[in-house]
Amino acid sequence: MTTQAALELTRKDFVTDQEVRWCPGCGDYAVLAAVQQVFPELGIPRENFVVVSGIGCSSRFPYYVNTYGFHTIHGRAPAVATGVKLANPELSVWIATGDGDALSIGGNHLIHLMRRNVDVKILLFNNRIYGLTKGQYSPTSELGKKTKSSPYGSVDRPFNPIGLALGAGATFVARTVDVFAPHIKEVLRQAAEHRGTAYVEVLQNCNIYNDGAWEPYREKELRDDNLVLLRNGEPLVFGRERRRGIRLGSPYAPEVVELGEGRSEAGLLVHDEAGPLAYAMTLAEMQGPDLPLPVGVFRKVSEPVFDRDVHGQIAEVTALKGRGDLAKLLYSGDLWEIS
Amino acid sequence: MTTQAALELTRKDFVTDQEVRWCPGCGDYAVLAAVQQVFPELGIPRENFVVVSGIGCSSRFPYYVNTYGFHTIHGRAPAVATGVKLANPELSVWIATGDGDALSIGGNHLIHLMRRNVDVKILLFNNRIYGLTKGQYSPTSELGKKTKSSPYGSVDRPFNPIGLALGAGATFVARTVDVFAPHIKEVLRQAAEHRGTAYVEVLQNCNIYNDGAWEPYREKELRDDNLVLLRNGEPLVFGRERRRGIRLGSPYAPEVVELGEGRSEAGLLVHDEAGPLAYAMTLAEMQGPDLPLPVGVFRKVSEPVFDRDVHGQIAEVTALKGRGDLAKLLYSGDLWEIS
Amino acid sequence: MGSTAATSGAKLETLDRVVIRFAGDSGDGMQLAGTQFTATTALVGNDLATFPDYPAEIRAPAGTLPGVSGFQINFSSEDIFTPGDAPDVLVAMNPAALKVNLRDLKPGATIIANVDGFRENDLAKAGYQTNPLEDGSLAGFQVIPVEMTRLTRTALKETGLPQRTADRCKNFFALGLMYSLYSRPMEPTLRWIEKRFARNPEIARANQLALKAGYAYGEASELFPSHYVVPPARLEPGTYRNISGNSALALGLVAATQKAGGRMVLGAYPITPASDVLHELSQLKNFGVVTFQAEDEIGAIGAALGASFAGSIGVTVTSGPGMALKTEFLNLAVMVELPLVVVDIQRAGPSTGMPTKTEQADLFLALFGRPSDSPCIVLAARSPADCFETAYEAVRLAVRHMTPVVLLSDLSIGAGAEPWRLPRIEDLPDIPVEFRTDPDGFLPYARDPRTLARPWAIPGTPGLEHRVGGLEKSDGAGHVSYDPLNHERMTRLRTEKIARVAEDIPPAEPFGDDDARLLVLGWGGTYGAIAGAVRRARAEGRRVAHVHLRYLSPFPGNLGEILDRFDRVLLPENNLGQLALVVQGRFARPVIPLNKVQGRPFREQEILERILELA
Amino acid sequence: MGSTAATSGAKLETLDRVVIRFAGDSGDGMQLAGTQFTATTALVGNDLATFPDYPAEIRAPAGTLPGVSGFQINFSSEDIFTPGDAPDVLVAMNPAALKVNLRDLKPGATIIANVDGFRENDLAKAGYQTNPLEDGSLAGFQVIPVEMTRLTRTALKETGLPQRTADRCKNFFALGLMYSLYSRPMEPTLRWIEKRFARNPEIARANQLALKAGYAYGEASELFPSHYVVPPARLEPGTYRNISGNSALALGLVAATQKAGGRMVLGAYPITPASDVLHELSQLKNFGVVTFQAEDEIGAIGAALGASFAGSIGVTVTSGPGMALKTEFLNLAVMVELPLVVVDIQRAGPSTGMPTKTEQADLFLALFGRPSDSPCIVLAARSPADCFETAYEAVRLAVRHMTPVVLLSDLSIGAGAEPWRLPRIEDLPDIPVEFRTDPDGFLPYARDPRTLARPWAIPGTPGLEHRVGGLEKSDGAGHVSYDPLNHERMTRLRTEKIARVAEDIPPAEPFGDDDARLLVLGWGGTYGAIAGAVRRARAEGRRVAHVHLRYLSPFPGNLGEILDRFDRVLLPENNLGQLALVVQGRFARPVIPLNKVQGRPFREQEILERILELA
Ligand SMILES: Cc1ncc(C[n+]2csc(CCOP(=O)(O)OP(=O)(O)O)c2C)c(N)n1
Ligand SMILES: Cc1ncc(C[n+]2csc(CCOP(=O)(O)OP(=O)(O)O)c2C)c(N)n1
Ligand code: SF4
Ligand code: SF4
Ligand SMILES: [Mg+2]
Ligand SMILES: [Mg+2]
Repeated sequence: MTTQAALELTRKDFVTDQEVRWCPGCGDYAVLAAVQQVFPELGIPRENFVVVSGIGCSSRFPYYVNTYGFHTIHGRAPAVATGVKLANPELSVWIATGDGDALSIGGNHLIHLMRRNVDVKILLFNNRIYGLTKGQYSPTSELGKKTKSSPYGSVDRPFNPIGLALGAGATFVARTVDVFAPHIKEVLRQAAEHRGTAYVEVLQNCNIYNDGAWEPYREKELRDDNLVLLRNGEPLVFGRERRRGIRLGSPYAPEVVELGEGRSEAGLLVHDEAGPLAYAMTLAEMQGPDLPLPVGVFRKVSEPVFDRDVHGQIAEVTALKGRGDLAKLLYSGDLWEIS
Repeated sequence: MTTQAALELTRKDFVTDQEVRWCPGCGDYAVLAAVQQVFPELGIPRENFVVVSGIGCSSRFPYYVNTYGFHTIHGRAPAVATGVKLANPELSVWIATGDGDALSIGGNHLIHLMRRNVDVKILLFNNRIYGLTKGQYSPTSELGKKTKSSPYGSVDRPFNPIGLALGAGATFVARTVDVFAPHIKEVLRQAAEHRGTAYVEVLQNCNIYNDGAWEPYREKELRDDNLVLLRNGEPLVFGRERRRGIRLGSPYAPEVVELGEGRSEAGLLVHDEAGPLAYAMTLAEMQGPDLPLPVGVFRKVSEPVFDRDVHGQIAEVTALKGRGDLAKLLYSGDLWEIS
Repeated sequence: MGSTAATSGAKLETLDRVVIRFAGDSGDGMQLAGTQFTATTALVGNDLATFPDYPAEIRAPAGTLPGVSGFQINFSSEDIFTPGDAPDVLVAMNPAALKVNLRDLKPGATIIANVDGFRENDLAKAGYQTNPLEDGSLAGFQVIPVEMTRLTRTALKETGLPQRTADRCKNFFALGLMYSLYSRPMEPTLRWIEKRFARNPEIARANQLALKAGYAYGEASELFPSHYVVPPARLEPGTYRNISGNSALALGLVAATQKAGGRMVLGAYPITPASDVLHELSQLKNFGVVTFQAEDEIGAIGAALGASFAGSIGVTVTSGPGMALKTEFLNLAVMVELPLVVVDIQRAGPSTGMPTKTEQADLFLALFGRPSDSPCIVLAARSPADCFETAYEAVRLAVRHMTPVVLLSDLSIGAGAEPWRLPRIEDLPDIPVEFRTDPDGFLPYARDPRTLARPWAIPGTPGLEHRVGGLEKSDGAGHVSYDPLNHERMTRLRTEKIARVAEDIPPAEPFGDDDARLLVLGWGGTYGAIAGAVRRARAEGRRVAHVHLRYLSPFPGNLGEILDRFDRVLLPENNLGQLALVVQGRFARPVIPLNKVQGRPFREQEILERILELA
Repeated sequence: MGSTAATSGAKLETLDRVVIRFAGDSGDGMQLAGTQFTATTALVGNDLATFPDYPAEIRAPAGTLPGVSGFQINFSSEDIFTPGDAPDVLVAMNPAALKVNLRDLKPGATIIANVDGFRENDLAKAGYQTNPLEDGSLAGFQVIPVEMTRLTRTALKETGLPQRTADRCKNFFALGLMYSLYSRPMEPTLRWIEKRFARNPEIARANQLALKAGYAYGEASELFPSHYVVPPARLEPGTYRNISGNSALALGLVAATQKAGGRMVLGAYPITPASDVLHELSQLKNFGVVTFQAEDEIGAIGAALGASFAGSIGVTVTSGPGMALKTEFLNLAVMVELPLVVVDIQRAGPSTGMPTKTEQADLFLALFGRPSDSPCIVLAARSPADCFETAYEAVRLAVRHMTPVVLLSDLSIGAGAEPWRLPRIEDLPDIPVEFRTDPDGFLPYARDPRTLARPWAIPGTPGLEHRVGGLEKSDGAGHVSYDPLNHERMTRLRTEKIARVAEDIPPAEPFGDDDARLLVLGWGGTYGAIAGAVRRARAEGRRVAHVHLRYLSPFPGNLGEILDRFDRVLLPENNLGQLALVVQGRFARPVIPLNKVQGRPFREQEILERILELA
């Protein structure tokens, strides 16, 4: 699929003539920029990209990426994306979705997409709020949050978006941060390479309705102490000077240890993207104040890919039975002649 | 709520005059019998039970339990059940649902019910097939399964129903087996006691469209070797003579060890219903051929209960503001008089 | 109706039409007996129509009323349109089968009962206090008791099969008996048994013995003084095959896909009575058919629409409750103007209703069941074989006019069957598909000047990258637009595009009397009953005409003009008057509705009576 | 229209009606200026109607066309029905605001422009090459340039506030200016500012200074030779409050719940423009209101229906795309016959359409958008204040007739506002709720002989344990039934039950000339424009009458008879003719449709012109 034309693509090729209509300062801009930088690097012809979205601020995404795009209806992007892949498995299909779009109304299609492991890449813009409808709490909003629809504080327990994906059997699960440009690009590249559903949660700031929701993870000065970068095969080390590590105190109980001054990295948890699901769940459960929040690829395993297998089965059956002959099909069963 | 009348209830009080219309031999009968035995023991007046279901063979359940019942539409029982609880939190609300009803079309309502932790009890009849529509594969059917809609074998990766519930943040997650009467009753009792959503997967045999799906766990002779009973605070021991145990070989890697003849139960995993989510996920991942399948309560933790908190908040606000005065409400804002 | 001597020595009467219903417990093999009788009857050259009547429960307890399974066949030397109003003959394998079916029988009908199935506890299960075969309650009928179980056992003694196995063969005994009475050959069924049970020659032999025993019993027994002949019908020359509506529909979709040279992506979620179409298409993986069993009906139509966007023919198939769930996506399909076929095999509602019973009450939903002004094409199939043509036409129109098409079928024609004169592949209409490839001057919402269809520009085509979606689009360029006048223009364009389909479809053609003052107007599954009733009314000298609509949106261009020719328009429907309201609404003239909402189709007689009152 | 000398020395003209539009960037505070002007105008005693026009984007880039936010007020000494056809005055804070609104203005209208907002880069952002204030392109208008920014800064100099903060006060400058021109008192706004910014006295003071500066500028400047007076209207005596349709609707639901003595459970999922109702009700937790933000619209209606089953008043509120998703549950509600109120605040579609624009095109969906024959009550509100009464009536009918009720409102009346004469609580109709408690002879599907409603028997009641569901139920006992005749009976009962609601609602009453030959028939949000047009036509001597329908299913019992009285029926709708089709279909007589589908309501003028052609 890598053609000469594909290799000569640049960021500009992925910019449309449509004015970008997000609020100034919205975290979505950074994600858009990252995508427009990564797409041309993937060796895929521009016309083979399809960006599918639901409804929400973040779901405006397709209008700004100069590929094929389908701005569908609220929560249903995974269904449409699956259809696109079934029609043409050669296409590189990406979903842009929000925490409301994907996790509230679209939850079912999302978990089934991940279960089937359809070869589709998901960018989930998690701003912990409904942006487009002007600020109601979402399934990732924290308990007690006051919004237009929860003036006395929300009593809805939130999802852990990583945990949900793991529970649904996702084969590639990652988290990144809107403003953390090199990281987001690296994660996107890995998502693109993965065969099967790639689920990428992007911590995104909505500076209008939920400003500061991810402050500890977005601000340069705080970030290093609050995030731990997952790198496959490497121990879990974090902190501004990489002086802190994560180990299992007792089974299933991660804890922070101080490093340096003689204390080595031995005994720390070593990240394994293909480790047991339960291990990935430990990472999913990690959060402040006691533990840093992991970003990077939590899990990446190789499993049967739905669209590939659908078409594989068709090929097999066709090889076995021959290409269907319409006349034979119609003229089958008990026939009789009237003359 | 425990009244004298409630205490005198018997099984018969929960039997309706409707002929039960499941196929002879269907696993649903056993579950019905268990429910009819457990309900009268719970100290809840009969009129305070509501059984809500979707559509499917298993969703016929409400017609056979002489309480209030609502046979709703496919996949939507959790929504209706939530409404019932919001209208009247005093009611004991139970959902009867199938693997298609709950996990296919109803997946979204299900995960949101569990996320919110609405005080509703779910009986999920998992027969790994669509029974009522005469045998298509379901989201729990195994890869390669040949059914009417997958004549060449299914290429749909199945869900792990326990894993999904854990990922969604369920606070009570259990598994039991249709014909294992004492166990099913014990699990039902615990589900009833739990405050919040209780999710009970019942391995159920559909002897018409998927006979034998759970054979290793249902047949008396095989069961003991293939199941491990989870008992809170007790080590994971199983086998006909309880001569085998489960321990962690390395972190996150459970393995079977032979017991007896000097080898004690020390070092075995000790079941903790309130343990870390990742631990429960280890259990969820356990299955044959190498490991026994756990049955019992995987997880039981105390978390905010949605319907309780909704009504709690109403009470708080009412205490603060006083019971709403309609006249004051209408006659508020900038008023002016015309005379 | 003539009469001569049969080989058996019994009187041989000639009939021009017979309706037989086989009925027994779900486990009694009545569907099999019925389909075999049908196959043989087709080979004999009769016209015919059939309808199976399954129980609502998967496996209701044996011997109970809900467990009764029936199969009805109407066969004739004349044209046949329906499975028949009221059976002339009922084969009843047990008391429940008798009880359930009795009220449907023609007065004086023949009841052939397996007396061995009428033991005390059988009677109790069906709620009989006394044996109806003996208590005189069947006085108005001609009851012929036959010891089918015993006779079958006797015939199979030599096989040494266990009794339970032998008893299972009694449906073949009943079939043999009917073959004898209606002078049909046994050979086709004997051959079929051999093939079917090739791996189990013991069973094959037992079934063959039972068949022959039944036949012999019919020939020899004095219980049957008359035997019957139904001579071949004068059917149009051609190759025929018996087909159910759901199979025909599946084949129509496949044929159209092949003619269009493309791939079909079927997104479906199982639901009675539409699942059969999914099952059928799942088999045809070597015909460019992708089937996707989605998580629900929303996912199913979503995937179909995604596939259409990517250049396949997106299809989804469902029934009432599932159709309800497709509303929002269908609305999107109208907005993005992509080809999509949405099949609704209607069943009795509202809500879950009676899932195993028929109705044609989703017309409102198909025409009007979407937010805002949201026009699309709506077609309805009229008979089992017509499902092929209508499905084919649905694909043709969807692709040519770049629009969703709703195809209405129903349980009665979907599960019913009739002989289908097979089309020649080369006679099937062309379905040209032109994907846009030229980037020069490409605008995603530019329109074909004749059809107003927009171009189909699919991912993978260099230079045509563009975005579609549910927000209002500017005319031509297809950018998001909130411009008031653009919205009005686009709304009217979408409507006009569908209106223009009228130029691409045949005009309505009344059948019957040119000078009639009464028109019977129908759509969908009422075709058989109306056609039969109109023929009978004309045979009785009444002047009446019949128009049956396949195209419900848009109507054929000449419909208004046709209506104007008649003083009265009778409109029979299996709903409370949905097309009636639409016709009145569209043409502002009154029609006379005739409604039946009982989960089963009209009988010819019911329509005939009304015609006789009006014509 | 008279004229006298103003205190300022300017000429004081009396007008009977003025339409003003405030327009600027989303950040310019135009909504605030508009609502303050409205509040003061109400206090002055004018009749009025308002409409805010928000941008589609949350925060479009400042100064761009999509970022323009507007607020229109129509006020008068006469009855007012709409926010006004075309503004007499436009306050334009920047070039984008001018460009977007220009085409709506009355010929010769006054444009008061903040010249300080027309710098080069402002012009560029709005796509102007030259400054329209200077290039003569506004020749047809009366342009009054005001240096609002500079004047505000000057006025605020003494506060020492940073310039950016000071600049934010310029909306109050504009407001003060308009108060001066239209002779309105500043005091109410001064008081409001004090209260609103109580915690921030600096800002309060700045805003007050800006307001006063604008006022003073209006009084002093020679730019304004004329000032105007719009005398109070003769409104019905009572206590008034200005209210938006969505607020009125929320209050109507609460009032009905309180009168019924029950609890309301609102299941909702946010969607423009319906979310406001959710927001409003979420505040009212001490009024027996439970609000549940569901995971989607299906969950929302499901919870509402579950709550109804358990004895609460189940309500759900949404707009087009969400309404589409409620189809299947609404169908179930019809089957289980429980009270349920489904509110659809219509917006422009199909599909996502234009979410911030109005339309009234979900009538088909409400009436017909469900599988099978699935009747329910459908009501439509006609104006902001009428949303209260209609919502109240929806609850009353749902409870009394044990049925779902669809209540149609739309964006224009939901977001629009008008003075509301407050009802006295004791005058509100009773809503008696009787839960069944007596187990004796209890049958879940027994019916009230008059209304045909079934009993409301709720969980927690001993002895009434029973099951409901979507399968067809036997008449009376409510057991699952596949009986053909029972299905027909139940289908007709469900239909008859809704038909009988006609006996419980007021007859339609034509307004206007008894001897008119032209009737203007309308429903929902077209009320204002039709009523205004009819009055104007009559003022011009034409004989015309007006019927506006709140009840769309069933129609008022006398509607057919009323239609018969007129030769011609003109039916204006913000869709392509939905009620027109239904009226023709129901009464088999032609009507004359007048359709506008531009995402905005009719202007009186548009309807008036058609009336003048026809009457
Ligand atoms: C069926 C339907 N329901 C509701 C809406 C209204 N709606 C549009 S976007 C949205 C939520 C957006 O939240 P999210 O997905 O988090 O996206 P964000 O705007 O925060 O990026 C909602 C409720 C809709 N368009 N369609
Ligand atoms: C909206 C809708 N879609 C589809 C159906 C058809 N349907 C009824 S039950 C069912 C699946 C039943 O499977 P499951 O939930 O596993 O229950 P089981 O019969 O196996 O107990 C389906 C697809 C329906 N009734 N409604
Ligand atoms: S509302 Fe929030 S999420 Fe939406 S564009 Fe604005 S800042 Fe971004
Ligand atoms: S089909 Fe299967 S699940 Fe359904 S009743 Fe029969 S045995 Fe039970
Ligand atoms: Mg969001
Ligand atoms: Mg199942």
